[in-house]
Formats: sequence, structure tokens, C-alpha cells
Amino acid sequence: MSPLMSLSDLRVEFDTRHGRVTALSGISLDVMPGETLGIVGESGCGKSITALAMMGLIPNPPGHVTGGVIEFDGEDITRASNRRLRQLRGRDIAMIFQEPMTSLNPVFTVGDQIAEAILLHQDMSRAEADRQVIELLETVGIPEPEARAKSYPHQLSGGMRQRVMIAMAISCRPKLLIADEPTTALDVTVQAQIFDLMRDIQAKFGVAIVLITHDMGAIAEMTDRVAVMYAGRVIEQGTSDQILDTPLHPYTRGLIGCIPVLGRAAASTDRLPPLAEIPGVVPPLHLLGDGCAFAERCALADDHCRAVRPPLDDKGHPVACHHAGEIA
Amino acid sequence: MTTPLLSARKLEVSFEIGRKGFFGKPRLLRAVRGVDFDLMPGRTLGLVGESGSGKTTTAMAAIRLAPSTGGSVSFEGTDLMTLPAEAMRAQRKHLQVIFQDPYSSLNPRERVGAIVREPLDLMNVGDPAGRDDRVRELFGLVGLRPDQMSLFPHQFSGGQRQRISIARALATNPRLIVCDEPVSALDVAIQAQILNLLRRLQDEFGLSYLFISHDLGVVQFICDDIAVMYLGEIVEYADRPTLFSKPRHPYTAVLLEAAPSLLRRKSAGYRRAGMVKGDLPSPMNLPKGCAFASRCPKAQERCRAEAPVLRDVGDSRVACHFPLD
Amino acid sequence: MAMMRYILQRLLYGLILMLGVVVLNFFLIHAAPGDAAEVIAGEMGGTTEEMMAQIRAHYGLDQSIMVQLWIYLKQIAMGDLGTSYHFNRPVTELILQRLGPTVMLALSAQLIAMLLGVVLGVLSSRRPQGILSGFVSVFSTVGYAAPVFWTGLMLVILFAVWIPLFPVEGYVSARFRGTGLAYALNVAWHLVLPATTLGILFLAQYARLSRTAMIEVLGADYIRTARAKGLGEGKVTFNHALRNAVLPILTIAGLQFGNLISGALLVETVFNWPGMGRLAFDSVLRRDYPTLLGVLFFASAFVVLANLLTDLSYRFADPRIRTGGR
Amino acid sequence: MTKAVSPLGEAWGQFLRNKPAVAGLALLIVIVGFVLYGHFLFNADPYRIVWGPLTAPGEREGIPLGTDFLGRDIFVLLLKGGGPTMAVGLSAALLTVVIGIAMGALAGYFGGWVDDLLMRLTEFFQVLPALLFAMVLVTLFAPSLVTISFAIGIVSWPGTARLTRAEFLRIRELEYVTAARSIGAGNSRIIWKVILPNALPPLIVSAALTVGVAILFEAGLSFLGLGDPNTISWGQMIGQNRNFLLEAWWPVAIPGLAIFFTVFAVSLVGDGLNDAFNPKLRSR
Repeated sequence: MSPLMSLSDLRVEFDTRHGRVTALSGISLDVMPGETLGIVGESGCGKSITALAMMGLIPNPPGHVTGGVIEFDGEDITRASNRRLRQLRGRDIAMIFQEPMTSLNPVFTVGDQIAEAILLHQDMSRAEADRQVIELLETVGIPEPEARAKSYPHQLSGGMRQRVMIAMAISCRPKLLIADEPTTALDVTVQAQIFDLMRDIQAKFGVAIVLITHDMGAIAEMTDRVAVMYAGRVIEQGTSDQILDTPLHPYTRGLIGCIPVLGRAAASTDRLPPLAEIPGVVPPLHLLGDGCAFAERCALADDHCRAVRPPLDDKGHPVACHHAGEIA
Repeated sequence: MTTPLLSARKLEVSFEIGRKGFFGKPRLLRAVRGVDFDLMPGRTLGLVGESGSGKTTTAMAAIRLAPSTGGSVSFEGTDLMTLPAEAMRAQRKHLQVIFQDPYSSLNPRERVGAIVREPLDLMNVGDPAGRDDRVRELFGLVGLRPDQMSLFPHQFSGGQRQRISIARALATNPRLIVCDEPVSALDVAIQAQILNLLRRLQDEFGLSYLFISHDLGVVQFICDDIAVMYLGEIVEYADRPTLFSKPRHPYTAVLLEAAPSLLRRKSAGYRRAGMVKGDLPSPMNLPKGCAFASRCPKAQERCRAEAPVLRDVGDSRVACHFPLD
Repeated sequence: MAMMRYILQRLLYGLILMLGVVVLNFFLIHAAPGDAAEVIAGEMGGTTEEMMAQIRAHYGLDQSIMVQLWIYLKQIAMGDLGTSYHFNRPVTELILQRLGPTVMLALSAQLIAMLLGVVLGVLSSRRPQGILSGFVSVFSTVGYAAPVFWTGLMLVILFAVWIPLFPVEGYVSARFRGTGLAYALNVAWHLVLPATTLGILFLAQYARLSRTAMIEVLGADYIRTARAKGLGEGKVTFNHALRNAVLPILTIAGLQFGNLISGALLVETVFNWPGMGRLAFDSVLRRDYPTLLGVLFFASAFVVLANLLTDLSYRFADPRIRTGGR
Repeated sequence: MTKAVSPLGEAWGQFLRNKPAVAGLALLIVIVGFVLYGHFLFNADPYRIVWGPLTAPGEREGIPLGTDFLGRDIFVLLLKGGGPTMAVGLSAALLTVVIGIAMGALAGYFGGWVDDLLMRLTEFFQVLPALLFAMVLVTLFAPSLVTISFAIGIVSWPGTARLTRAEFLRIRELEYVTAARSIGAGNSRIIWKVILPNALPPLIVSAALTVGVAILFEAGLSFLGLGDPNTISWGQMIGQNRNFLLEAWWPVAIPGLAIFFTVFAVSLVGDGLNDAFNPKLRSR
């Protein structure tokens, strides 16, 4: 099976006041039709920029795609015209964002905003579009869809707004749905509702999902495969079980070990053991050197790590570490 | 049995929000509705809930950083609610706070050394000359270098700022620290550093924490006792093993079901057993019966008619007519 | 229904503000050094004791101050703002005569400034580092720094003296006898320079403001959403962004009406435009207090009314306020 | 070891990197220096008639900018006229800022009825057309530099008050204010030591712009003949010479340019400060 979306050696740079910095330095990723790929990492690792790159929405200025290829359904969209990109956006590739509170335009009704996407990509009368809006709102589980279509965003709760965003995203039956931290701003019960909805929609329409998150729990629950990112690179990649059960990169291990796992030893009256720590912080992009970007925080790092950047090699699954699998 | 360090009885907080019409009655939002809790010395009591549950308001009202409209709170036998302003100010030496947002909880115009020193100055702790030594000691305790004392907050990362916040809270050797979602604004890797630090400090100084969080994983890691809040009320109150292994209130069960966990795998065909529908009802017009009834999978006629009160069920205290086994 | 109640509330509040203006006026006259009767008598040319007494009785100046205030308020409630010392005619009548030209000048300047300013701002916001953006920044600083009366005088030198395209001053040509459209055209011809002068001042501010507002809005999450739908830049800019950027622009527009009146006052003086500003200037020169205070009263009323209209349009433009959301 | 960088120090560094702002500051220093110390260099009586009226600039040696309608040297008048203009500008701006900050701080910090009362007062003063009201004040109370400064100050403060209030409302809710309260700080300490220093950046910017507005205001009043009759000012020069505009443009144009460049310089500095304090806007 050929991938639906494929990034190869993608480079994205940004102009900042520290000069030009590399936000993505040679990312390669495949998204297969109908699967859910998770992209996980701390803030500043480049996961949201990867998502925007897939949409062709890197803000320019200050961003520039300076190398690599983005292929969607076999078509190189790095070379596609703006017109072609606009055709794909919203119709074949759709996106939902982190902040449902600010992602909808406050001066239009939610019905109008969904209808706008429908009318843009489908040959349909306004009345038909309106009917479809109601249907979509029903699909995403919004009660009283007729009344809600006439609501403005501020009249809806955060969870409802994220449902509206999802309705808008699936309005043209896209092949790929990119979800950038879709539940970070929401309460946990609402997060669960949104995740359940995304799963239902995937089952119903067969849409492939790219889920961007910092939450390993969400990765476990939602994804088939995972790419772990650090400082603008993919440092480990594999099936979700591979990554969660046999992580090879010390960073991935740290990320998993530092989470207080809910439900583990729930009935134990003993104190839970201390969490694993990753010392230090993610280095700023303009201070990245030649070696492994994680070396500064890594207990396994040696001079070789600081001098030579490890390539992404298959060591059971792809991992970019000179000491993959070793334990400190 | 030891006496609690901090205990609240029938704590109430209401806000006036707007009026209906020009001369209408002010509308009341009841943010905290009759909350009771006891925090034992050396232990950590977690207040858990989603946004709108009133957990932060409860804690802030308990130490009089937010006005309460009813009830009493006693701290080491002193009723804080009736204390005159000056006496309350003196008590603050013993009750400190660590805030949620590392970016807005430190005054950007002050050097961090001065920020940590300020409580010592305001509370007249120790002699002025010794205070600098104390600040240096505190920096060491929270894992910062004393030479960083002259820097400004914006020169630190989020995790470091939270350490500064902790140092400030520790300065006066308080007995109680209110931790208001101290790690929820941090990246997971940094979260672990801070959680471990908080626990180490507790062991070292015998601190008691009132710990507010929405993250059940964090609560399970750090808390000894837990109060689950929903719309301004405690719906379940139990110690950690009891709550996490045997949730009695349907809302607690729902929270546990909703929170993502590494143990639930898509690859293993995980499907959520069932989830509440809809959103929180408006706190402006609360239902007559149980506040959770409108979303509860187990709600019955009685739940909508009659509000349940907190009562003993097994090892827990639960406010539910039909608690889970 | 809710709208009607809101309008009534705002009108009531406006009336209270106007009452405040009147009371302030009254106390200002009384706080001023010198006896009002003396001033009036001086204006009438003579200060005999008998005349002063007569004047005191006539204006109620021999009564206690609260009684005087009551009389003053009653008069104003009847639309009587007193009699001009200089013209010896009711102030209300004098001002009503001058109201038209001032409103015409102020509104045409405001309209030009807003429309052009928003267009400039929107166009320049699309390239925040571009040439047009630079021009807007420089132009707005220049427009702000140049005293408006001086700009007017410079325009006179330029377009009335060196390149005589427009008249130097006045409302209609002195010997003009046309009516209807011809008359209107003649007035419009006279209006060009004053309106441009006043317009430049505000154009600069609107251009800068709408540029900032648009740049801000274009960075908002919902703009990213609109792009992610596949909308073209034109629709993103004009449908999604401008609709939101209009809100801060309206807010500022509402706060500008007071300044607009102040600017109009200077411009009318420069171009001898027969409006309220010119009247205020003349009454200052002649120490004609009733007229001056009458102008202040009317100008404040204009601002109150303009603010009310701004508020209403804001409510119309922002559903969050209209539907009573947060 | 990392060096301490205070937020103000950082903003100042940003300011110095902003070329237009530094140019504005330089221009401002030149103009102020010229006005303050110019008469040491060119000591002359501004009221003295030096040549025929309305002599064009450069027409006669020693009178570089020509003469006005009475035959006085425009260059010398310009030197003398700057002082009152700037003095009024500065003192009016000071008054504006003091009233505005006091009103805004009280309203924003205490809220409730204090806020209601002060905001109604602010709205009231915003309804009065500023120049007209200042005219009334100056007409009723004899025009002098003090009256004029006072009149300008009393009509300009609402803007500053609103800004201060908004800042106080915003900062009041931030956690470091609660933190200050949690370590026992009282109201006055919180207002002056905690909130005000953090509210200062936009207030400094607005104060700079207020100086510009006050200078324009003074010029407007003087132009209308409502300036202090015992001094010379730039606006007054324009007002006096404008009746001769059709014969001679320079006695009107030159003092106008002086006002223009002063305000221009002030607003460049103000914009520079604004950019320095708001790095977010700069990076866009």
C-alpha cells in the first residue's frame, strides 16, 4: 500500500531575531490511508510546524520550506500552485486545532462557517449546504443541530466548539485529518468525548488521522504508529506498542518514565516510586550544534554523541541514537 | 487520632454577577457550596475536578485569599474566617501558596532573589543580615544556583520559575502550602522534576500540602487523601488507594475512565466503557437534586428530586444516592 | 425589544451627561473672576450702577446661587440657552444656523478619513514589511505631528495661491446667486480644502489603526482555520479578517468625535467656514459667554449622540455583545 | 554566569536598535537644546524690529529666516517661542499623567462603586470637546502659562485614566498580585510596588504621546489668540501672521515646521518605546 501523505527530508526554516533557525531539519514521515499516526514531543520540538507543513500553511514570512518533498496521494504538493493547494485544503486534507475557543471566527454563526467550507469545495446550493450542515452537526453529536447552527461560537462551550471544528473538517469527506493537540485546552471528560468522536469518525469514513500531542496516554489510546520528535527531528519511530513497550531512545524512555501512570498500582497503600526525570530543558533552536541535540540532557551521552549527530537507523525500529537500547 | 492542621466546615463562596435588568436583584453564582475537608499534618490532600468545579476557589477561600460567604476554616485551632486583618497577616507566615502559571506568578520587575526574600522581609523573619543567607539556602534546596539570585524571572525557563515559586513559599518555614495546579502548565518532563521535588521537600520539612489538580495521574502520584469536586461540592472523599481502586461516585468513575493512560491501547482494541454526555450545567441555575444527575449514567428519579449528602460508604465518603460497589 | 431598552437606557444616560455639562457651565461662569453683570454691562458699553442693577435683575444675578442654577436649568430645558451679548439674539437660534456647516464638515472629513484609512490599512497589512506599510507608518506619524490649522494654511498656499484650484475661504462664493444643484456644487467646491485638512489628520490615525488591527487579526487562530478550509487570500482578508478588525476601529472612531469637533473648530477658523467653531472663536474674541457656552453645550450633545450611534453600530457588528455573551 | 537583564534594560536595548526612534530622540535633543540654550548663542531681543516687514528668508544677510509682519527676526522669535510651547507641553502632560494614573489606578484596583464613580467622571470629561472646553477655561480665567497648562491637563486625562485602569484590571488578576497578598503585602504596597511598575510601559508610551498632543494643543490655543499674551510662542506666531498669508508664506510656514518637527520627534520616540515594550508586535 502506498502512503497517503509522505514527507521526505523536509526542511523548514524560520527568520527570527536570532537570525535564521532550522525548525525542521530533514523530517521523513509516512501516513498510511485510514491509520492514525501520532506525533509526540515537548513544546518547541516542531510537531505543530510539521502539521502546518502538511497543510501547506507554513506562515511565510517568517517561515520557509527550504528542502524536501511533501507528497499527498502521489502528488508533490511542495510544487503545487496556490490554487491547487487551496483545492486540497479543506477538501482532501482538513485540520483541527488546539484552541477551540479562538479557532472559530467570532462574528459568524457556526452554521455559516461550516457551510462556507461546503460551498467552497462542492457544487451545491445554499439550501442543500444548510441541510448538510445540520446533518454534520448531528454526526458530531451536537444536540438540537438546527438551533445550534444559528449560534455564534461564544454561545457554545469549548467541547461544542471543537465538535463544530470537527464537523467543518469532515464536511468534504477528507482523506486526511490533522489534529493538532485537539484536546489540550479541554477538560478530561470532554477530551474523552472528542477522542471517542474522532474514533467513530475514523471508523465511519475511513479517514487517516495525524494526531499531534504531548500526551503519551493519548498516544496509547488513539494511535497505530508513532513518531517521537525532538528539536526539529524525528528521533524514533514505530508502532505504538513498540514505542511504549520497548522504547530505544533515552529521550522516549524518559518521556514515558516521567508520567505518573494512572491506574498502575492503584490499590497499593505504599507510596509510588519517584518519577523518572529528564534533566534540563529543550535547547533553543538557534543554539543547536552538530552533535545529538539531546546529548546535553542525556545520561548516556559521550563525546561521540556531542560531535556526531546519530542518523535514524533501524535497530528493531527506526531510532536516532548511538546508544539505542542501552541503559544508563 | 491527630487533630487536622486545616479543616473547613460548610465553606461557601458566592459571586454576584450582573443584575437582571436595571434595578433587578444581583444574580448569585454559587462557586463553592458547603465544602468540608480536613487536612492532616504531614499529608497531602488533593482537590480534584474539572474547570468550574470550584477547587481553586475552595482552596483560596480557605486561606482567605478569596472572600468566602459562609462557613468556617480552622488552622491549628484558630478560626481564620473571623481573624482580624493584622492577625491574619501574621498567620500567612504558616500558610503559603505555589501558583499555577510560572509566567505570571513572579513579578517581572523584581530580581528573583528579592522575590524569595520578600516574605522574610514582610513577615520579619530572622534578622535582616541573615535573610540573604536564608535565600541562598533556599535556592540550593530547590535546585537553583545561588549566583542566579540577581537575575530577573524572564531569564528562567518555566520549570525553573516554578522552583523559584517553591523557594518563595518555603521561605518562612510554613506548615501548609497550597499548591494550585503547580505542574499543569509545564511540559511532562519538567512536571516530573517538580513533582519529585515537592515530595522530597515534604519529607524533609514535614510539610502539608493542599494540592489542587485536574490531572488524576498527578493526584495519584502525590496525594494521600483526595476530594473529588463537581460544581462546587465534594462528591467523593477518600484516601488514595480506596479512591483509585474502588471509586464509589459515578462521577469519579467517569473521571477515571476519561483520563488517558498508558495502560489503554488502541492496539489491544480499547474502547471506552461509556462516557458522560454533554457539558457541565450552568452554575447559575443548578438543578434541585444531584448536580451530576443530568449527565449521570445511573441517575434515577430520586437523584433529580433530592440532593444527596456526603455519607460513609465503605472506606469512602460519597454524595450519591446509588453509589457504585 | 432588548435593543429598544438598550437605546432608551443609553439616551437616558446621555441626558444625564448633558445635565452634567449644563451644571458645569453654570458653575464655570460663577467661578470666573469678575462680576458677570459687569462683563455684560461692559459689552453693552457702559457700567452705570443703575444699569448693573437692571442687568442683575434681568439675569437673576441677585438671587442665591442654587436658585440661579434652577432658573438656568429650567431655561435650558425649554431650549433657551440665553441671549448672545454680542449679536443680541437667542443663542439657540445662532447655533442652529451654524450647525449644518459644522456637521457637514466634520462628517465628510470623518467619512473620507475612515474609508480611505481603512483601505490603506488593509492593503498595507497584507505585507507588514512592504513599501505601502512603510508609507502608512511615515504618513500617519507626519499626519499626527502636523498642527491641523497649519496644514490648512499650507494647503491654502498650495491649492489656492500657487495652484489656484480652490477658494481660499468661505462657504459659498460672495456674489453667487445660483440655487439647487449649482449652489450645492459651489458649497462642495468650498468644502474641499477644509474637509481635506481635517480629513488628513484623522486619515493618518485610521490608516495606522486599521493596519495594526488587521495585522493583529490576521494572526488569529480563526484566520488559520479559514485558510485551512481552502479559502483564498482575498476572502480571508475581506470576509474573515476585516469583519473583526472593524471592531477596534469602531471603538476608536467613537472616541474621536470630541477631537473631531476640536479639529473642526480650528479648521473653520482657518477657512472662515461659518460653523459652530467659527462662532466659538468669534464669541471668545468678544467675550460673549452665553454663545461660547451654548456652543460647548451643542458640541457636547453632538459627541453624546455620535457615541450612541457608535455604540449601536458596535452592537450590530459584534454578535458577542448583541447576543449578550461574555 | 548569566548577566542580569532587567525588563526595562532590555526594552532600552531594543529602543537603541530602532533607527527611527534613535533619530527622533536625537532630533528632540537638538530642538530642546536649541530652545533652552539658543539665546546664549544668539542673544537678541525678539521684539526688536530688525528690517522691513515680511522680508523673505535669505533676502538679507543676518536674517536667515526672514521677518514677520512687524519686521521682527523670525529666527530669534523661533528661539524664544519654543520655550513656552515646550513648558506648557511638558507641564500639561505631567498633569495629565498624574491625574490619569491616580484616577485609573484607584478605579482599576478597587473596582466596585469607586470604579463606577470614577469611570462616569471620565466619560463625562470625554464628552466635552477638549479644545472648546480649554477655550472656555482660558477665556473665563485670564490666559497665562499656568491656566493654559491646567486647561490642557484637565481635558486630556481621561485617555490616560482609561489606559491605567485597563492595565490595573489586567494585572490585578495576575498570580503575582495574589502571591504578594499571600505573603502579607497590603493594598498600598500592591498598588505602588507591584502593579504600577508593571503597568508603566504603556503609560510611558502614552505619556510621551501626551507631550506631543499637549504641544499641539498649546499651539492651537495660541493660534486662536488664547495664549499667554506676555510671551511668544510658535502657535501665536502662526496666528499673528496668517492674515498676511497671501503675501508671505514663510512667517506662517516656519513656526509650523518647528512645531511639526518637535511633535514628530516626540512621536518617533513614543513609537520606539512602544515597539521596545511590545516585542510581540516587533517580531511580526
